[in-house]
Amino acid sequence: MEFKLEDIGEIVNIDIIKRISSEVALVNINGKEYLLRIISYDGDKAEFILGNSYYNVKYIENTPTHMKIQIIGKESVTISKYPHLQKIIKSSSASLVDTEKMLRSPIPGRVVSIEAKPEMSVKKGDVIAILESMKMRVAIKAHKDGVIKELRIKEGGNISRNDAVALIE
Amino acid sequence: MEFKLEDIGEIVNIDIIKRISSEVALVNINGKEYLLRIISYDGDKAEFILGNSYYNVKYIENTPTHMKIQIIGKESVTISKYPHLQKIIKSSSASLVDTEKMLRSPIPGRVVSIEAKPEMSVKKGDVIAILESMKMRVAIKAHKDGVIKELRIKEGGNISRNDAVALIE
Amino acid sequence: MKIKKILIANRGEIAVRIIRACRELGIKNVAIYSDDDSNALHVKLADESYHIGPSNAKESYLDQNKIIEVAKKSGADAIHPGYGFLSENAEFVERCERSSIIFIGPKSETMRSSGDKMAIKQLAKSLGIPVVPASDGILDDVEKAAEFAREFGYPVLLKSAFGGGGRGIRLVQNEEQLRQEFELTTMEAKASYGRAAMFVEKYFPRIRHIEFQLIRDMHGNGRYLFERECSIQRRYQKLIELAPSPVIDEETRHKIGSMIVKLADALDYINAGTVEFIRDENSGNLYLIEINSRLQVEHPVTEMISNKDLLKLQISIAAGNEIPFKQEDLKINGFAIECRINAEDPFNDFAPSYGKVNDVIIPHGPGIRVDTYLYPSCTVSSYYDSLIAKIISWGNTFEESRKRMINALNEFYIDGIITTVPLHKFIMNEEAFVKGDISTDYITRYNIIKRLEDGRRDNIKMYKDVIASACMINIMYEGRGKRIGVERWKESGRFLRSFGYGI
Amino acid sequence: MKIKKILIANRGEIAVRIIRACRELGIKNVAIYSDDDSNALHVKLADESYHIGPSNAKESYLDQNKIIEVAKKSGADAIHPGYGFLSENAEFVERCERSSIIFIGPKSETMRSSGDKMAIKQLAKSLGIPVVPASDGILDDVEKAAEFAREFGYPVLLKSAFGGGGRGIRLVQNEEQLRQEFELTTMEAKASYGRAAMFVEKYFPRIRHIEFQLIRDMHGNGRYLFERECSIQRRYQKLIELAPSPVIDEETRHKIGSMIVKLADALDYINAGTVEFIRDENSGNLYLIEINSRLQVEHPVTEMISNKDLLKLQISIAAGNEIPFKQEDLKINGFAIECRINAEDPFNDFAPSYGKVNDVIIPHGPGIRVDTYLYPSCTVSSYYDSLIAKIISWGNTFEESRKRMINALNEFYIDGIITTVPLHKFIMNEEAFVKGDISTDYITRYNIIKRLEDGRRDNIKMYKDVIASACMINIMYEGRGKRIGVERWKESGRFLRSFGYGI
Repeated sequence: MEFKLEDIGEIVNIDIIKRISSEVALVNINGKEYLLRIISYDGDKAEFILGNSYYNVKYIENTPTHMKIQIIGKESVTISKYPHLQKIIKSSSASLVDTEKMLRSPIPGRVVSIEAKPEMSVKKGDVIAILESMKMRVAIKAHKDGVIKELRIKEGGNISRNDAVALIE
Repeated sequence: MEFKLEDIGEIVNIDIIKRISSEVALVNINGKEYLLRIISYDGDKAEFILGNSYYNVKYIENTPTHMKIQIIGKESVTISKYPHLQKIIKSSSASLVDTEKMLRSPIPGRVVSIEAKPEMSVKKGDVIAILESMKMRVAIKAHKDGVIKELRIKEGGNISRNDAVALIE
Repeated sequence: MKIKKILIANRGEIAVRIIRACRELGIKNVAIYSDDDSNALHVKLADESYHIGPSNAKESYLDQNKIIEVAKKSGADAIHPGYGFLSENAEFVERCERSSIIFIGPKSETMRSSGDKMAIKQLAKSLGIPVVPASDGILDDVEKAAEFAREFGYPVLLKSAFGGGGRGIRLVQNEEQLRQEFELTTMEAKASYGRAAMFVEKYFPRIRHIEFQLIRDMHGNGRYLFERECSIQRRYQKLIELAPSPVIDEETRHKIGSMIVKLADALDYINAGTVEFIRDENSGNLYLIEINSRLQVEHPVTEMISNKDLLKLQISIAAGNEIPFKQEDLKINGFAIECRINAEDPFNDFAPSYGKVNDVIIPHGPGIRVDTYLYPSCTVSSYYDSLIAKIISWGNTFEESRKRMINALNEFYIDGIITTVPLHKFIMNEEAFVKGDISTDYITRYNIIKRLEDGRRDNIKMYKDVIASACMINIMYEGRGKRIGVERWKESGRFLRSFGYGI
Repeated sequence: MKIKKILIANRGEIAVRIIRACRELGIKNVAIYSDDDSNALHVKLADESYHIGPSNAKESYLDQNKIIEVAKKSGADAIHPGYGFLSENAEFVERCERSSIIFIGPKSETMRSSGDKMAIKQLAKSLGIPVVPASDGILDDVEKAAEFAREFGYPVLLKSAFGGGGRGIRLVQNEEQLRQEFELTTMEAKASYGRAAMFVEKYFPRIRHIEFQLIRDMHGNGRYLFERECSIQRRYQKLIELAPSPVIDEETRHKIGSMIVKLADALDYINAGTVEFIRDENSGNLYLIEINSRLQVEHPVTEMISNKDLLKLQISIAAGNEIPFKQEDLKINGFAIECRINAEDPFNDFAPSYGKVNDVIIPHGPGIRVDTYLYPSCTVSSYYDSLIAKIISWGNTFEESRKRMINALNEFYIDGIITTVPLHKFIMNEEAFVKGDISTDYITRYNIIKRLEDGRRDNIKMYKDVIASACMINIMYEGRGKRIGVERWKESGRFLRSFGYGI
């Protein structure tokens, strides 16, 4: 199997050399051999001992092509599955670009004010709305140049992380 | 509703006087009025504010006639539901007595030794088996006088709390 | 003790802290809570809890009417305000006074005078306490401004009396620039307010923030409980506090400490307070900037090195008792560090993070104390500030304290919320911090955020193998419809693992 | 420091404690674990973890071959044995010595001599340390026995050299009884062993158990870290420990402390150890009974009052370093209490309780430290002892420490396991305990278990209304097929409660 660690742009290979017992296997990671002992798995989390160290990993996001995981006590990482396959899809498909028109909120919060209007021209970095969350005010900024086609938020409303804010074309 | 607190042999009455909102009610407990605000309920646990104090209650055991609950941070209590109804059932039914022939283990553990044999006569308090658990040795004693009809445990085996140990008739 | 029941006009970790102090003193305690806090730890721990309104603080924790009403209804004879919310609101203190409820803090009158920064500086000056060199009061004349600037030496800060929160402050390098800026700023101010109203203040290129803990009782006994070093800040928010300060020697400590006790005498200041100073890193001189007339977030570091319980002292003083120790009985014992753990993402411009917490493991161990409102399955509300826990470490030396803090940060685990723990881990191991080379511009000067992000990339590289293993395990199970392959627990009391997927 | 990697030959809270010390010292650590412990906290926290065998300790934590093998495989240059298991096994120490692995504890030779109680008492006596008055060695002659008995005064204890664990000990009230019992006992012993082999020992009707903490390095520096009072016991198991002891004055502390340092010199004792004494409550005299050549469970109370880290000291001494402080540098600071929380049911003859822990909240707050292996969703194994947590409270005074302990006991919450917390709560509030009137028979003398049970009935009465409410809420939902009526959390970040059932 092959995974791409998006944050550092590196590809890592892992394969099972030998299954030793129901929970222990010998694996090859980037040419190096390790003993992998799985302690538990429950869909959201896995615990295992790799080499001789214990790890607890949480699967924060999981889509057919990407996942975001966190090694407990360490950083979280975004990973692409099947990186070669994706490259092919990406170059042949245009529909993916379409989703990039939507500005999404990077944080959850209450909409304090909306600084943009429909049909307004904006530049990348222009403030579209101000959210309040945990006594902090955070600006949501345009992710690209374009014209506001639609505003999906209203003042005083609550939005979640990744909720649609505005369609910019 | 009426409940009997087995540990102290007292009966307590509770009734709803008035429902104030979806989560708040005025109740009457043994003649005294209280405001009851329910915060959460999930089958095993309930959180509520009675009067003006917060309580967190765990339902440890729950059968159609009995329950054992624990107020978190306080003692656990065994309660009979419908105590009047039960009294009638108890006096008219003999089948309940039957279950009392079975000696059950008060604790979980490993069977270190079995001190009784089938067809042996035992007196209440005689040691039937020795369990080991958490480096402690605990004797399981006969709960009544009688003859051992059957032994349900074997040396070296693990048993859980309330598991059958021996049938004494 | 004439206080029998205390209403806690606050939430979060400080409410929990106050409940613990009440219990030690055998005083009943009353919690209040908003909608979002109905499941909060302070509600669970308090003797009594009253719902006080919607989540918005204006309609709950800041609603003076409701709070006074609950105090009366519950029979509370005192109110502890914690920090933030109504803790420095002189009007609220006055209302408590009128309602014959003991406010655990200074009198309303003292709170008003402590709140007037100009007046406090004047008073301090008259007592011989150094304050930041500045023009005496408001200037409307550019010649006077230039005169002061010459006296202090350039650069200087030119400040508008009508500014606030960083607005209307200009750093001025020479007289020409001073005259230009004075014109510009006074024009704006005159248009709005009818007069120029400017100050000139000496500028220090590099400062530390050092504050002294003060307590004083109704019988005129004032004590200082040493100082805290709060220089590690990000955008004027304190991140890490130390006690004692590594740059304050015994002589300075005693000199400044004695001075602030005199200042408290002059104000007839009662209860706990903090006198804030800046320290010019060139000269090593301290200059008073303001008084905070409440308990500070960072009070635990003082508690750790003085072995005094500030909360219990606050309550005891409010009840009219004398402080039960003399100044000379106080000795600094060891070294304490506090890390403020915020629910913010240090890798995403400190964006707030809130919601349901699944699991949480609060660190423990020798010298570790954690003040927090977190517990498994609690929630972090978006309505209140992002401080979720304070990890405090104590050691005989800075090094021991620092190493224990690193242990604790490594053990801290929370699932569901993003926190600033990685930032604290980075700083605890950062060279300048370890050497004690800190100042209020530490975070920018040493490029901490950027280096933290670079460190993250290095960490990811280091754990490539672990990440690959985790991905592989997940994909194996996803392929089988997310079935759970590892049974965790059986009644027999043992882990039985039946690993369904053939790896 | 010549130690780079330590294998921890233990489990549970002490393994976690050792990991924390290693991390503070920058030493890598290696955990070992049995089947039942594969999910244990020490495995999660350690740098490396090795599976070592089945749950049964004989095949894992007591298997010397496997442990030495893992030490070699992992490249550990030292082994910390914790307490229990192999911690006082001289043979294991010897094997470590032969394998050139540093055993963190005394040398095998010292461990053997410390383990011989008779020899230790002789040595102690020769150094002027008081030991329990007893016949000099073994007696085969009843006349000699009677002579000693007359010397000590009746009653006396008559002990068989072949007994052990309470067997072969008789309390004898007068000479007639002594002669009778001597005949009877020697007859049995002669039949089995060919000789009488009896001791006569002075009997004390009421005693305290007081122990002194000792450390000594390879350079001949010995220090005592004051004493612990461990009198509160149930069936010879310590329940609660205090430091310092309320009955030891500064003079006695220094006198006994200096004596045990001399004893350690005589034994060339290296590392941490404990010298146990009994205190005759009539005379107030202390008598040495034995040496424990390991770290004790209750070491944290000493750490709290001395501000020294015994684990770090142990490792440092084992690495050949000198103890970095003098005896006169040590001062007692405040008062500490430890409650041992066991997974046992105090209302059911202390029956063991184990299995999966669902939720657990470990207390925190000023002066509170908890050493534990518990975390949410962990499991308590039936294979090992029932100690699941040690709550340690510190205060400036006994009272402050006691009140903080009560706070912590009230905050401790565990779901899935029954614990001895109610017993500790009872004792912390019990009159005789509060007054300091304790002794090894405290639990029986003050009828604690019975009174605890009576208190439980009172509590149930007090909470009748709460119990009724809980029952009603449950029945309401049961009637609707257990459907969950209260939604807890919505993405919006607020609790929304839709209460389905019409109350």
